[in-house]
Amino acid sequence: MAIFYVLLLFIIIAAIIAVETKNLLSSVICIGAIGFGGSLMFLFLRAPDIAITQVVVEVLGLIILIRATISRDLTFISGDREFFGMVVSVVIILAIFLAGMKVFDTSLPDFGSPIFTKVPEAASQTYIEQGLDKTGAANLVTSVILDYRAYDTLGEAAVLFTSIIGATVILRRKSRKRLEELD
Amino acid sequence: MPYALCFLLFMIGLYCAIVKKNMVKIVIGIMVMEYAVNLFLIMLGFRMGTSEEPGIAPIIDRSHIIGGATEPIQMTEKFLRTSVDPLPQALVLTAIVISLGSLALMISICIRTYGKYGTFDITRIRRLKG
Amino acid sequence: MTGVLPLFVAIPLAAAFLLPAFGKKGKAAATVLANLVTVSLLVLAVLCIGKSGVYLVGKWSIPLGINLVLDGLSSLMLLTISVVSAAAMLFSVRYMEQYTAKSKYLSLFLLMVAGMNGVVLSGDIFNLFVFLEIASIASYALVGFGCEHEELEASFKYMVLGSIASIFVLFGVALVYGNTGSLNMAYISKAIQASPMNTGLGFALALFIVGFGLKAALVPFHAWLPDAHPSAPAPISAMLSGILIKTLGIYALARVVFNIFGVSTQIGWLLVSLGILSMVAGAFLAIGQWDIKRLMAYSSISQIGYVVLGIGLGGLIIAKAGDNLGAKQLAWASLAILGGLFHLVNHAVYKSLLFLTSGSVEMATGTREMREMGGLAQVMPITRTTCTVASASIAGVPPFSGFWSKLILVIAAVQAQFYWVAAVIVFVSLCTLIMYLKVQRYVFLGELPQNLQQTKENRGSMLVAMVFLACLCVLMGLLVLVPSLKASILDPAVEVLTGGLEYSTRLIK
Amino acid sequence: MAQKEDISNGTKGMTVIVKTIASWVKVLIFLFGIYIILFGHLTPGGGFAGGVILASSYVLLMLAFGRESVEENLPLPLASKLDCLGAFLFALIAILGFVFGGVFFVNFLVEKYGQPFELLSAGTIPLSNVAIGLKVCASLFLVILTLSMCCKDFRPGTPSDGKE
Repeated sequence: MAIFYVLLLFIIIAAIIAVETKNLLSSVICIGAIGFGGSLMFLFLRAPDIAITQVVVEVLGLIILIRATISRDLTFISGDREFFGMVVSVVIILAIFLAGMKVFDTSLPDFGSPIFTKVPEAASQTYIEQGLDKTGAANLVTSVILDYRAYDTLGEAAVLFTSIIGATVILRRKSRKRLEELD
Repeated sequence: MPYALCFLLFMIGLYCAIVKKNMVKIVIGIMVMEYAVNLFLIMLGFRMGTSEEPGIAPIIDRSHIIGGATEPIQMTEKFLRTSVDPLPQALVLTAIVISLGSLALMISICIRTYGKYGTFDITRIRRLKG
Repeated sequence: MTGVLPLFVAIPLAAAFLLPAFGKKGKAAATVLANLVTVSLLVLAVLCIGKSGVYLVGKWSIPLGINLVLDGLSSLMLLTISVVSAAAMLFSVRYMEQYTAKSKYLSLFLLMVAGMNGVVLSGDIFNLFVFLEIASIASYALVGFGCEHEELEASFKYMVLGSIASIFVLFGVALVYGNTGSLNMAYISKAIQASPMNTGLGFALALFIVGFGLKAALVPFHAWLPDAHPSAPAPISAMLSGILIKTLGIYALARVVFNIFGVSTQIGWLLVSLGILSMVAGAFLAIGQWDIKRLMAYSSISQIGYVVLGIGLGGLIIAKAGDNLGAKQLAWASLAILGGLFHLVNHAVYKSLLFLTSGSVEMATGTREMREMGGLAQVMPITRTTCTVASASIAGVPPFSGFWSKLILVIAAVQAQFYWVAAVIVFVSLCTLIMYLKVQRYVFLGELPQNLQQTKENRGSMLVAMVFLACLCVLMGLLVLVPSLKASILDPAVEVLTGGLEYSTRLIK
Repeated sequence: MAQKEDISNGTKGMTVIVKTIASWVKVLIFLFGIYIILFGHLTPGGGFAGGVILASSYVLLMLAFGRESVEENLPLPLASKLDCLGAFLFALIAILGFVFGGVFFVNFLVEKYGQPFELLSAGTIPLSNVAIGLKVCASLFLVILTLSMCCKDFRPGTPSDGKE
């Protein structure tokens, strides 16, 4: 149990540094720390699939982010919004956070006893009981994403496809033809 | 309490995305929010178990089944008692892919904008009125 | 009949996956294929009118797998989406010749259509999120399609606010899952009815309202729309203003509020006040604009307000009556929701037509600044006529379609004794009339400036698309005037919303 | 600064030591990616994670040897076609489910072959994994390559561009 708190605190501290540091490159590196901390957290939360995916995605994401920042104008941008605006937004966000704390403490089931054990007709119970028999896959996460909820995965593939097409469209060299070429 | 810490992470990301003026910082804020939601989903499915029988990953090996080649396969009681919830893990896998995709698109928009304006500062990127 | 439901997603997705492989040489073939896809979706949507049913993807029974649900509201939205997308696709055949990478444009367009169809059909809340992301990401890329300064800036702004909205929705989904243990909308609704509403679900509802409100550009959350919609290419502006904000915003909000959580008095008041705020603020901001597309974008905010107002008013009446809901209150609520939904359809048609005409004007003159135009009525007669039809329609001039939906909203407000709401509706309608008179005056009437003497009317597919939508604008009034059309298209959609939580009992035996 | 430029442009590559090690490691990464994809239904991992690993082996090549040598291995148009192909294959599996099972995404092969815990089991799941792996690898490769090409092109033309 303690390990979760340690990791969560590590992630939160890394996030605060990533948000507040002036240097973009260190900020990006802190994002890497959050990602790897998160990946360790996933491992301890018994989600090895997610841990693997998180690590490799983190590597690629960092490369993409560093591509954006390296050898560019890294001079930090002078002070964020004026002081008053910053205080107001911090106060608003703290207020929402305190309201949210109450929500999380009262409504959700305790940490470590998932909801599907309490709801009699939850789908997850069926996945665990019959997943291997019905889909033949020993990895239940795979059986959920590629069989029970394969339609979601089609959507996911489409999202990736969309964003890649979008990125190549945004980064193309010449975007307009001259109007005279039309006729 | 771990849920609340997760929510704190979410709010840090939201703060960064709303208040900061650097385009890359805004993207970083959005990424932090995504991490927070992913972590939250996985936590929802976690089963602590007891110290003798801690929760296990939802991956079946041969010791978890009764029956086999001829009769229908059944899970052992122990597996049913300790396996964590596979559904949030599937959702998070999808969410991670989606966030990677939107990261790629966002960064390419940032790079292209940098090429046009020569800066990441959104207060200086203001051709549009209001 | 339910067998065709996956085709609404599968056809555009498969076509979109194939299109970028066509490359430069197959551009003509790609265009034809994309048009075939939108037209076939239109045919399918017409076939689905009045039908209802459930499709189990992968043969998994309801809480296990994902189900697609066709009911009155979905089929109304499907019809709207396919009409507007067919027209916008036809328009882009010629309009998009001025940009490069046309096959990628077509692919993104179809992905957006697939995403919207998926949102409308989905019966699973996480699946709704996934398809919402497809449609949004495609639209972020399409807004920045021109890659100029303004377009990139607008695209970035839109993408940041849109991503935050998506994450809010995802967080809401996570909270709902943590509280009910289910992702299927019907099961969530059943679980919420079984146990009293707790704070976690209330927080999730708040997240959903903010998230979908951001996607719908309701007034406190509207900052991105006036930049994003004008910056996109004209057919995309038409798609965004015409259907994207309605599908991802209004439809999803109505589904979640009415069918999953159940509408309460507070939520009803919240929707009504958001609606009125959007109507008034959008109208005031629009009047002062001189950029033709920016004016139309602000007017979209104002018109979205009408839709939310109608739906919220209906919900408010139902929630106020509570358990002793009489036939009279139900009739008022139905009328208000009918007005809202009919206005949604109307707005989809005439606002996309307005954006298409603005695109036609922009392509011919090379500017969007109204002060630099004038007298275009002489040189672009067809554009002028269609634009006048759409303007009259949006301003609520009888007998065009906008008049009927506003009339219904006013009648509903008066019947339910919200007299001030009726007054606001009439007032905003007058403001709308003023802003479109301004468009007519500065763009089409007056003197033709020297530098625009050579302007010619656009030809080909652009005109066909505009005339098609203009005919619809004239004929749309029939949807409420002819009882059989009303009974088959609009009434089932209204029943879905007034029925509220019966959604879950219909799906779970 | 000059050295930094070289790295970010990714044209010249790095030192001999890096190149030698990278040429060995890339094979291992590639094989590991393929393993992750093929055994996705038995062990942790799957099409998506495996696809990202395959893409990262290309990224390693790109960082070590420069962009041109990678483009010789996997040209951009080919990657773009592979991207479309992978996505389309996955959609095709859904459609085949419709053809053979009557419903989209039905696992029509599940009882045709294999026992649990064997490599060839679980019906369409391994096939879907392969399709997704192909798609993810090609598309991420594509986006990283495009981004690295554009790093050079989209610098502001003049120092005064956009600045006061």
